[in-house]
Amino acid sequence: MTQSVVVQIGQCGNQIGCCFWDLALREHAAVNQKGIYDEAISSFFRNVDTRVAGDGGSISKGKISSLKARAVLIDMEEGVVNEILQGPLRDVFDSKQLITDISGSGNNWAMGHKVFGSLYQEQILEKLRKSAEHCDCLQCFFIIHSMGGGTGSGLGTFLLKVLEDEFPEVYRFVTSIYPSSEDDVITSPYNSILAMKELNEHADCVLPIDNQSLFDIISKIDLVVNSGKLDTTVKPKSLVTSSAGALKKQHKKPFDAMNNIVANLLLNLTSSARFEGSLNMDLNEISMNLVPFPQLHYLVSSLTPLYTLADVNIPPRRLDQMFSDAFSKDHQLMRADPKHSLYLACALMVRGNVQISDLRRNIERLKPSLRFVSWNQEGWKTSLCSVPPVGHSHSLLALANNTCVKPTFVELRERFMRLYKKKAHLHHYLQVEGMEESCFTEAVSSLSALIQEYNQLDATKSMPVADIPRLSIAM
Amino acid sequence: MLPAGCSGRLVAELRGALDACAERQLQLEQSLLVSRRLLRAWEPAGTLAPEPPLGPETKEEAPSPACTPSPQDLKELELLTQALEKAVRVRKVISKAGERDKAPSLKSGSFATSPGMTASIPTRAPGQAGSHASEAKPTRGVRQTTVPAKGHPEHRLPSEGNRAHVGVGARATRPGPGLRDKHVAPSAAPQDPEAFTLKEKGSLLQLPAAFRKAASQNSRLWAQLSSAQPRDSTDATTAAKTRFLQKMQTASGRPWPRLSAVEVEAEVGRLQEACSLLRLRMREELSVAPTDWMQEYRCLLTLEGLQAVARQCLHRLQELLAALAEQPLGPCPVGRPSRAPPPCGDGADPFWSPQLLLYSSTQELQTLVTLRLRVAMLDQQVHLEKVLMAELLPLVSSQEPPSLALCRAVHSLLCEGGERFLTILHDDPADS
Amino acid sequence: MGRRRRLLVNPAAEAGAGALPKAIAALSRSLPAGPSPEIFRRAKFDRPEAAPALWQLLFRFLSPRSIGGASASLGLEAQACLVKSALRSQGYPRQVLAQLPEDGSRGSRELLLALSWLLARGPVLERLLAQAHVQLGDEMPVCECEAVASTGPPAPHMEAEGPVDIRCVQWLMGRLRFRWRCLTASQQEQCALLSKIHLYTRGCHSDQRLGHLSVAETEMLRDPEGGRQLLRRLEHENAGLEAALQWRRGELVFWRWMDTVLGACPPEAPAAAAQPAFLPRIPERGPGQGELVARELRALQEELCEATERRRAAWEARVGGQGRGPQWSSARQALQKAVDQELAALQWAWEQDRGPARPHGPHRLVRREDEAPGGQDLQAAEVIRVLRSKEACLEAVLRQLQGQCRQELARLAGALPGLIWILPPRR
Amino acid sequence: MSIVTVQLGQCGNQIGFEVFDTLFSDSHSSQGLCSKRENEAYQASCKERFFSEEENGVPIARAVLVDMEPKVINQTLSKAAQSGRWKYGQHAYFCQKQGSGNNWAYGYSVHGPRHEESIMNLIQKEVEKCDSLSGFFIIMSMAGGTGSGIGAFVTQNLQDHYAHSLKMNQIIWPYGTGEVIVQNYNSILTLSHLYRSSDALLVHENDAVHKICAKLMNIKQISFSDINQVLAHQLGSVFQPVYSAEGSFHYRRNPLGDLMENLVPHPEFKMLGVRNIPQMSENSLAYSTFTWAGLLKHLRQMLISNAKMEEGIDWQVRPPISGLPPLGKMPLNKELHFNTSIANLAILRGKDVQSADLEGFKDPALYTSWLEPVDAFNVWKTQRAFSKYEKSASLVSNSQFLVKPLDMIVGKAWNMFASKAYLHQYTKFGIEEEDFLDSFTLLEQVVASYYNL
Repeated sequence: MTQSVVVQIGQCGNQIGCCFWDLALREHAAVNQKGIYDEAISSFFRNVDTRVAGDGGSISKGKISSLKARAVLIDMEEGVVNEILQGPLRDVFDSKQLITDISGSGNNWAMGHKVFGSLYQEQILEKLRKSAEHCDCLQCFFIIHSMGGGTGSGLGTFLLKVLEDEFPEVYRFVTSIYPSSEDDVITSPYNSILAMKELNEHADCVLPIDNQSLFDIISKIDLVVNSGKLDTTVKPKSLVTSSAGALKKQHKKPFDAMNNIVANLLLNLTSSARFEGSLNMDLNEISMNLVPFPQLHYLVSSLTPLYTLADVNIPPRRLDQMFSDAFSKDHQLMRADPKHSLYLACALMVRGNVQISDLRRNIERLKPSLRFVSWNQEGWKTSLCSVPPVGHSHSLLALANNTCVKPTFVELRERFMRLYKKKAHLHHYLQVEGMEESCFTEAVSSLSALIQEYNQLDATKSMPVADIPRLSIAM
Repeated sequence: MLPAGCSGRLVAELRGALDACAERQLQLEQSLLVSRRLLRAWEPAGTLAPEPPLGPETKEEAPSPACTPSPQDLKELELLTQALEKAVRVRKVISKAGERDKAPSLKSGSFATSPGMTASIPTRAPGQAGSHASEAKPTRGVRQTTVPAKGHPEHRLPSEGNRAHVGVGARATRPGPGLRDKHVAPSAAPQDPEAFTLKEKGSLLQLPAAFRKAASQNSRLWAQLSSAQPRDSTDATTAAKTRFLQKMQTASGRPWPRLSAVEVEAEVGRLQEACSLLRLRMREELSVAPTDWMQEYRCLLTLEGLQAVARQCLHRLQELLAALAEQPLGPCPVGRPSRAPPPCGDGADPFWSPQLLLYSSTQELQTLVTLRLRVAMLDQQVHLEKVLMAELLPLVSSQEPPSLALCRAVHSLLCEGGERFLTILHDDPADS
Repeated sequence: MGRRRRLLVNPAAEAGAGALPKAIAALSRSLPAGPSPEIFRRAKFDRPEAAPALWQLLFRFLSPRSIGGASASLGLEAQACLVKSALRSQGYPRQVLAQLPEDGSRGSRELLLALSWLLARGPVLERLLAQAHVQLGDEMPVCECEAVASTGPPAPHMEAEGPVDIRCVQWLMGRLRFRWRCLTASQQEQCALLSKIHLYTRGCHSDQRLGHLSVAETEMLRDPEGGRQLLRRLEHENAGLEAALQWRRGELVFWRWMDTVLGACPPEAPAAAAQPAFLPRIPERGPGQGELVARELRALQEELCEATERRRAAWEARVGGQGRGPQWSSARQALQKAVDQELAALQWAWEQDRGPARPHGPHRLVRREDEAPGGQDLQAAEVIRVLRSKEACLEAVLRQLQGQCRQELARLAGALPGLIWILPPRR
Repeated sequence: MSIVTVQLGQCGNQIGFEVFDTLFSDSHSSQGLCSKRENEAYQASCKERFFSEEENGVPIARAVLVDMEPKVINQTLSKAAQSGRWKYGQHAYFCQKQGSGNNWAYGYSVHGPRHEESIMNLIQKEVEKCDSLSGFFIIMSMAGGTGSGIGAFVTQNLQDHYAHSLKMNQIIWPYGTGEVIVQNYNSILTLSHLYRSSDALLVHENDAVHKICAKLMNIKQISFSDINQVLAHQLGSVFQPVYSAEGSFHYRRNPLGDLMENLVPHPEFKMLGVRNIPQMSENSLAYSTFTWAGLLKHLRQMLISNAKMEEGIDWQVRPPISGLPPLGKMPLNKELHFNTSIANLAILRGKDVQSADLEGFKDPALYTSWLEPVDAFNVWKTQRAFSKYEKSASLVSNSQFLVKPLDMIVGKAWNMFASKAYLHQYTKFGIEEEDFLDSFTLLEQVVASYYNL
């Protein structure tokens, strides 16, 4: 079995990460009730004998002693990380996994990327190497960060390059939180566009998520739950967004619920690699199947159901609803409408008591309403994992490589151009050593090239699907 | 479709080759059957499948094969020896009993003349430790009979895999029809009980005296027949034969042929081998770069020599072909073409000779046999290649334009041994 | 046994009256299922009733594996046809034979002559006996000449088929490949089993040289009925062998008799006058084969010529400036001698294979793990070595032929515009 | 003679297990409807072929398990061990930590060569356990990365190391849609490579088997395990012992060799399919009776109308009137949907099997013009019943049945190839455009050859 290391950077990254570790522990605790350290757990956790000092205490078999997250926590402020270390998850991390500073990046990509990048490069590398040493087959780095800020965006994308150089064979899956248009960080368009260039070049897969969509989803759930309509059927604590005992605090801390959704996304993404199933899907299969061209590696995700009915023996009708939801605009973790855009490829990762025939039936049902690129008319990748998420009988994660990501990028570019035309705040960036105007122009043309690629694909949408002439056998 | 003549020839050639192969396979299967049957009963843990029943049903179970494929050489031998020893004891018991009582089961006398039958069964009595291998286990599912024997507190003697109970000692049996094969006609082999003595030490098993006698006589006669041959060559008989042959030739009114077709063939075959040997030698010579002038000169001499030899060969061949051309050719009779043997020991020692071929391991034997088959196969392949070339190449080149399907098939058959095939594409896919 | 021995002729009586009948009787007895002596007598007078038996006998002499079941089923006509063809290709001089009707309705004297001709030419009798030899040991031929030669007579189902598609030829070729592979697998198994039997019966044979039992011997112990049959067959063979020896001693008188038979024949008409309706064909390795070999040889000669020229030029260039003293001349002679010897050895390699130097024919397999230097016994390793070189030779020949075909077809492909030939990838 | 099975990848290992389980249960079932003695001979023959020495009385499958990630192998090994009836060899498996990620190139050019020695050693050990080796089954899917890529690599190695032994690849043909996106690429690479190194490709179509589960077995929620069981049943129905000849009481020793000699001698036609009848759920079976005439009539129509199961057969399809000369390149609109055979092998098992009349399969109109039925059709029989069916028949065919699916796969892959999509994933591991082109060329030829029968 392979292992993955989570690198959480910046405030946003660490908050989501924290949620993720909480849920991951719960999930494994639910599946693995004997408390034996098994391969499934090993993919995200080390088992450490705490009585042994230093790092020598890894235990590969037997009872769970003390689990340590395979994670590296990076922030250039101390606040969030300190909170984590004082919270319930403090035992899962140790100080050797942390890198913090006190000054912060000041919402400046250049600070994070250029200044802290070179300052902390060695230290980051050392922690990464250490975490890699604890794995016997490191398969993937999950990088969690935001695009709008300074640390997550700047240092996070700096890290990508470091990883690529140091661990060329290990996948880099990036969960990027895109700023909403009403973002309070004024430089977020700059930061995002500068970061996009790095994502284009150094990531294997990017799961773009925007805060606005998460917020909308939460609001909708609240509406449903609080309307009382589902009171009799909704199982308590069955919401994907619920973390134990946090239910009542939802209104006060909407970010918690939002982070929870992202954390669930990561869990479901890796479930088929961790647990048994009749149709496994390893992490390396994701990029293999969903990334037809190196640059087009942005995958729009949707997660259903977000709550579950009290009755576990759902009728097929409900099961089918789960599939339908996954393609609806409302369930995307990004403001996008895949149904009315062009699919390059699509993955359906199913968990729980669902059989191949259910999967096939739904694909057949949904196919007519979806548009696939001419050369990939049957671009479906599926997996069946027999272990459902905690509290659910089944779930579905859909990953779409779809041109529907384009509007977000276009909008981002517009916001960037509005600022850039006025050269607003530019000096904050240019005063950083190594930062030049060309960085901005290159970044924006990189994004434009990406948008252009999506445009070209979209253009084929209206063209009739014609087979390319095949090799002609003369007998 | 191929032309009729070509079809007929090729199909006949191939069917001939197939039949020859099938015949070999059949012979092999028969001998395999014998070997498997022999081994089945005494192999401690044969993985061999028992043959389905041929005889009548009995309550007995067929020996269910247990498995230990690795023959623990010495142990096996020891087991066999023990089985043989036992067989002798059993025989004695039976023959004594047979004198007293003409009960059918005992009268059968089967053991008296065929200890090997029981000998071939390993007896691994659970109670018997020591000499037996530790991994020894009782052959499951085998009906076993108990033989009281001196020296051995209790031996369990499994009856032969297939057929009836053979009751010995305390346990009497019904005579099954299967016993029939265990009878030995008294007339065929003199019933000399001592013929089967098993030396206490050295475990020498003797074949029946009649057989040994016949066998030794056989080899003596063959030796005589072989040795008589050369001595004859000077005497009057040979002269008479020669005279007869000459007379016949003269009486036929035809000139004495220089060589018969068969001889020409053999000679041509030899020249062909010469050609390949020369070629090998040439390649060898050209593959090494000479390091000093001596070597260089030697190489030059060798090449010149080879050239001279090749010239001689070619000359000889042309003579042969000329000789052959004088003989009229007739139409080919219907039927499969016959093939002359390759020039191996052509008429060298036509008789059976009792020479030995020593091998040291199963693997060596397998290598040898595989190689032998491979050579035969290659020889056939070369032959077929030539026939196919002769029939198909003219066909392909005479067509205008040639059928591409035919070209492809011919290419596959002639250039790829029929195993792979080529593809012919139109240059521009848009054309079609 | 004793009964048989009494039948042995007393050499002293050989010249006496009744010698001829005795000799013929011996001949008849030595032939497995041979015709009665009476047939010979009738053949002398060209009696038609003797013809069928003689056709059959000749057929057995001339077909390589006549003992097998397949040929027995052949009709007399087919047999006769094959006999004619085989005799012709062996250079049988009398053309009358070729004109004989194949229904066996007459010509017994001609057939007697043909039979005698075969007997006079070589040890056919002995070869026939050897073919029918009862195998006691686990015999294995160490070469493949017999197996290859024994393609056998035409099978009955061989009536002319209509034209076939070349794919059918490919199909049959493929089947052949599979059969060889199955054969190889079965042979491997057979080796494993034989080896086991040999191992398990080690020390059980009275003949120290052998040490272990063979399958036939083991079976005799296990299966008395089979053993009895084996013994009977062995005794039968011995009788045949004795008769053959007896024939050897008395055959002179037969040849004298045959002279008179030949004398009684009318001389043959001149060949041209009586051109037969058709002559049996010359077997395949005839002209076609000869041409092929000639072509191979010519190609070889060209290659050699070219190579020699190149080497000579190199040599001239190297020694051009150097003087050549007497020392050189002696070295040169020595070299020449060495090369001549080497080439003579090479030549001998293909010329001598008439002789017994190359392992040939069936041998009794004996498993012996201790590598005792075994006198005249053949070692498997030695046979393997010979076979390997044979294999290499044949592979080279095959490759060369295939290369020739490739060139031929490539030429053809070059002449077809607008097409691309994509060859299977070489592995 | 024995057959060594190599199970590769998730699919290969899951199916391999079901195959051995089916073989074992059938040979040990009491439902054989034959004498005890005969049953024992049947059992022994099956065992010689597929199982090796017993360890504490538990037979061991002659199999090597290969996967690049451990989950499935662990599951398969323990399932077999838990059955308590048979098991896998203790060390007869090879796995790594990380799969091939659906990338044929990764399996073929990275995993394959890297683990060549270990895998070949395991196979060698298994081969050494056989007194006599007939050949190999290589069970693999062609859509994924490990089964397909390493499968092709291993087959090639087997061809190099065991040239005389026979190699039959059990190919799992993916659903037309929805398993792996790059399945068409992986498939053409697999098929073209196997065409060079394997002797026969026995193809099992997921779509067809899925339908059997739904229609004949009446399974509502079909799982992979259901599918694999049907597939194992089909394989068992072919390779369980049969008599060597009409009237013989010996079991055929080398069915693999006999099958291949009869069905796949031509280098361009190596793809085989199995059809069998009857197939139904246990419940329905109790209410059904069969006659040989009925079964064979259905089976024949399944063959000529290219139906994969006995339900929904198109009875309108008739063989073309013989005697019409074939007109070169015309086959697409040939008789309506008539499935031309090259060669067929029928395997009949069960009661009164001697009485079965197979004349219907000897009609020359069923076959390509260039082979006579005498060369093209063969029958194997045994009166021992298979599985729970009193009478059952299977048909292994080399026919046009796969032309359409193959043509589809090649066409889809070609479309993708023309847009160069996903190619970077392959070139990364040394499979270049040139290799793709070679594969396309070969398979286009195969398609054309089958079309032009």
